Amino acid sequence: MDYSAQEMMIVAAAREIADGEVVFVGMRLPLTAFGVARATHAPNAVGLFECGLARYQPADGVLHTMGDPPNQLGAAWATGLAQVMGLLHAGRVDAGFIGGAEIDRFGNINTSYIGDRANPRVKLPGSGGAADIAAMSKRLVAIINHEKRRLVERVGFVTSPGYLSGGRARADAGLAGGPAAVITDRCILRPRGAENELHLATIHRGHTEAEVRENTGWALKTAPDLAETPPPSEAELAALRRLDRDGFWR
Amino acid sequence: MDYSAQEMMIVAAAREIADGEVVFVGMRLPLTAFGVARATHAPNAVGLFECGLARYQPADGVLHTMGDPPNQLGAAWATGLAQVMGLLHAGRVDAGFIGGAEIDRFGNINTSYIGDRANPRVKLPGSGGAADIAAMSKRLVAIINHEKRRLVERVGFVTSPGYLSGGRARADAGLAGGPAAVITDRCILRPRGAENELHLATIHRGHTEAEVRENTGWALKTAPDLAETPPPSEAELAALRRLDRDGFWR
Amino acid sequence: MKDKLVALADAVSAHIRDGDGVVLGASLESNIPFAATHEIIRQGKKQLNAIAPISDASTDMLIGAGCVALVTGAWVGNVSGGLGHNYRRAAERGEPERIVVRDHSNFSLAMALTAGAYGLPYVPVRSLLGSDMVGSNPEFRPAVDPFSDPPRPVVLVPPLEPDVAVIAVPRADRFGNSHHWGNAGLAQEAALAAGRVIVLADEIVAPDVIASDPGRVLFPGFRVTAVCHVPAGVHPSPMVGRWRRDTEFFDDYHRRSRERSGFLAWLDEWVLSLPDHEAYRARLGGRLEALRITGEALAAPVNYAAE
Amino acid sequence: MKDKLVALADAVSAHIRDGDGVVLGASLESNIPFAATHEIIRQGKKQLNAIAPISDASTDMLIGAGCVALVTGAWVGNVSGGLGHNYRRAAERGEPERIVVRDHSNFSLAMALTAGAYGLPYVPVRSLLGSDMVGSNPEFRPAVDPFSDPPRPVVLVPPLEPDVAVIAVPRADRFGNSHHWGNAGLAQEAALAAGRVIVLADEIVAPDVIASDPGRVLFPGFRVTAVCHVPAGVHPSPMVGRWRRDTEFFDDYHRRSRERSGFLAWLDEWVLSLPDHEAYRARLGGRLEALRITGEALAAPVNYAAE
Repeated sequence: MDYSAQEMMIVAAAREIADGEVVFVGMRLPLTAFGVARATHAPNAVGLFECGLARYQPADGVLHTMGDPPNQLGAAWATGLAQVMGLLHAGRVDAGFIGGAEIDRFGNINTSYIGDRANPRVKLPGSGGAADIAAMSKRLVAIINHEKRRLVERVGFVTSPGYLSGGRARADAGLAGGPAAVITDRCILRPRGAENELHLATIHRGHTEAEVRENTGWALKTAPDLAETPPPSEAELAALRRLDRDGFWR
Repeated sequence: MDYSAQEMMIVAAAREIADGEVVFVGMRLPLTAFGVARATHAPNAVGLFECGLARYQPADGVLHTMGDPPNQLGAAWATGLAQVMGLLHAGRVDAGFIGGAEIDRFGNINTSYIGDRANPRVKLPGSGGAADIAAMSKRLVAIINHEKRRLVERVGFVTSPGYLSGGRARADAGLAGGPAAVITDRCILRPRGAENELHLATIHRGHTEAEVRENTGWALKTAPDLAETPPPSEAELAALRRLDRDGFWR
Repeated sequence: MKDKLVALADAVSAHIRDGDGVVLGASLESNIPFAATHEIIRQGKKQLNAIAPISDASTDMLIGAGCVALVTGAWVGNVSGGLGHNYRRAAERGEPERIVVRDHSNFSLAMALTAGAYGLPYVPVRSLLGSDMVGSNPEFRPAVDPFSDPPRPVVLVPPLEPDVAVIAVPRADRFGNSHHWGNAGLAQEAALAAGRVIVLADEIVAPDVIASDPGRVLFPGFRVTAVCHVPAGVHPSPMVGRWRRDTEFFDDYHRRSRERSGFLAWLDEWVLSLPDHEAYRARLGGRLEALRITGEALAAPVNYAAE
Repeated sequence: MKDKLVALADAVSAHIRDGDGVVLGASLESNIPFAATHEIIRQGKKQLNAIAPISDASTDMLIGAGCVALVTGAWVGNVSGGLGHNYRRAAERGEPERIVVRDHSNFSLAMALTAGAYGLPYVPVRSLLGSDMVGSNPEFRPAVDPFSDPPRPVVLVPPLEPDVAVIAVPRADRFGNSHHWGNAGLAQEAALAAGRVIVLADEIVAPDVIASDPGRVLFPGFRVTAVCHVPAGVHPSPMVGRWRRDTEFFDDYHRRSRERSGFLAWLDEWVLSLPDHEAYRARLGGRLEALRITGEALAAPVNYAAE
């Protein structure tokens, strides 16, 4: 079966959503993943949008932002940001997806400043809801393109906390949850052991451990049960392509 | 002109509402007063209801509670309690009306416990929104029947704060505002001087200073400019009776 | 989606447990789910924490029936009638049982439920300053606003997370999605803060009806545990567009509950001797029909079209 | 009631002052009042504090035009386009002016505006824990939850009370009463917290239309300072039931604003060379007409009758 790297990422992300779960789905890749999950193994999953929407079925029609009219039509709930993110803050959201410019070996994510904060080399857009989602979801799933400049030893600015300096640091900061998976275009990383350091967990077909390591900004450890990421099943790919009518992800 | 004691109270209460003000109007007597104020000198006053309503025109039809359907129909805003009382808490409400079982010489009001709190002689219904309104309105107007057991030296339980122990006690407790008037069926009391003690300010026609004093539970002081409460004008009474179609207040 | 439509008796039996903190209506005087109050009494639930800003006479009934150990509320009585006689008897002389009262104001209760809904560890409030409720409710904590200079006092209100919120709505689908209109009181906060939510729907409609207007959804269907179809389940309280208030019923309750014996006779007549709300409606007969709102005052149309 | 209908230029001139904290849309990506953004730029307002959870490219435009000294927000950029080039230039090299950024998350901004709306002295939040925003925004204050044992950390978020909130709505009457539907973002909190509220109405309707449905009123008319009738005032952002999103316009802005000179040309073409929004609509021409939502997906009827 032929599929793109992005299709692999979407299917991998979809598998992180269990049936009946309430999930912050954001836009684009995770939103499509939510649709795939609903159409395959998680028909009762619910999608949340920070702008103040909740949906059962993904919107019919292309979305450029979560506030686009197709996302409002037929929503399960149209309300305020505070109500939806309040559910998250109260610990009632199972999983959240976020992206980022940089992620480090403990899953901390930077979407704020590259370089000195007072005089940044790059001013990124900021948190949006990412910090809240990273802090308060029961499980965080990060989606990022696998480049050495993006997977770094230590982010210069923690916008969205992962395991902070590792070990119990996150719990000591007062937070439960934490990153459960980092899905890249080459592999999936997952935290392991008492240190909660991200390890190479599965590699997407067509990629190698050496290549992954080469494109990672720290000395990446490999999980003892390293495996291939199961490629998209026929059903998964069919569900995805029904959603991706224009072939955006192919 | 012939009018009842309650009609005098309603008209006196109406005069406490200035044009354009935003006022917690509660039910019954103050609600009718709001209607009179709107129909006479305060056509742009706005009425708030703790259940989550705001109105320009008073409801068309008899209300037994603020949540009755006539109060919802044509409202200016149907929302939650928090939104409406949030306006109050933010200092954006000009005046509020409340009643009570007991009020004392500093305008503190009890609607909670008569007698020992652990073993009360009378368990009253509690604050509802009264404590909030007393604490946070720019001006509080209390409405109470003038009986010695109701106008007491010191309430046994401060549900809704007036000037507390007098003087700067209210400011020291962190509160602005305070009682501006206590309207009874015999007279109007107002705070005076640095002590903020309630003084007899005006007496309704047909009542005497001696009688008022006799029915007050503390040594009531009289304002130097004591006057008669102006009786209801023809316009005020006409407005009231247009609202009071069934003659409930006559 | 999971079909959540069950009989009210089953919902109360399965989802309300002795000792639970229960919100029975949070809109103050309208939309009070009296049918659920009655069913709780019929099932003899015990030691409940009755949480409500006001809930008209519902809390008084529960107390008189011996279901309540704790009252967390701003006002308990009978709104058009006056004092709550059962509340008085319980608080003044422990009849039928001693109750503990946790005094709130409307706003402090609003913030407690907001804190529960949004997972805030507490909310600092000013409107309790100067009130003796700060002493009578041991959950409140006086503090100083750390941002203020000179220091200003505040009162910290901890979160309330009711075990169950019972919310009456004009219409719902079988999956828990519901519409609400008119004043909301604390219904949204209570439903979002609660562990379980029971919806009492005046009417069950197709999912399309609810989905046509997500802006009328006060709390999302996926937070709802059970949906019960109980027409006029709010009687004698009103529901805009559906039922006028039966003030005479409240007044009658007030008169008859003045003495304990009178209350017990009232309770037998209107609750214990009736198997369910259908029988209650039958007993009301033409009186209920007379309360039905038959007029039409439709909201201006709203278009959700995307194209 | 006071007639508050005025031209947008007059509302901006009278009610937005140099140095003000201004919310331009609070629904994140929909209902952003770009017409007001443009008018602020035309009038050369200076030193504004741009407050917004997201507001799509509006903040980036204001920064590029030199109107902004301070950004209080959770996200600044171009939602479908990517990074905000003007934001980057200002933050990275002070072009056209240095700006100060007060970092927020969406939830912390929600709580700051809620605190402003409800008069809370601060709100304790957990979702900032572990984030370096607690250091980068000096307004946040780490603290300990006094109810917790063992002690749990919290972050105290102080209130935001914007001087002005500009909120776009599908319809309003001339007196400031308005209807809103679709996701609300922080529009309610921002309007209730603000000192002045300017409503941009896509359509002006009779007061009866608004009064027919008080449940669609997000904030009451008596809190509104001015109402401006600006059809498509949200372009290029979408408004449910009215206007689709003009994503190509956002993309074009993104491309052309990559260099400062390109941005200035864009600004001249779409803002400075045009006297008002009517001229802007005329320049859009058929492109705007193509964005108009012509379908109908009406909300199920709702009855507010009382009898």
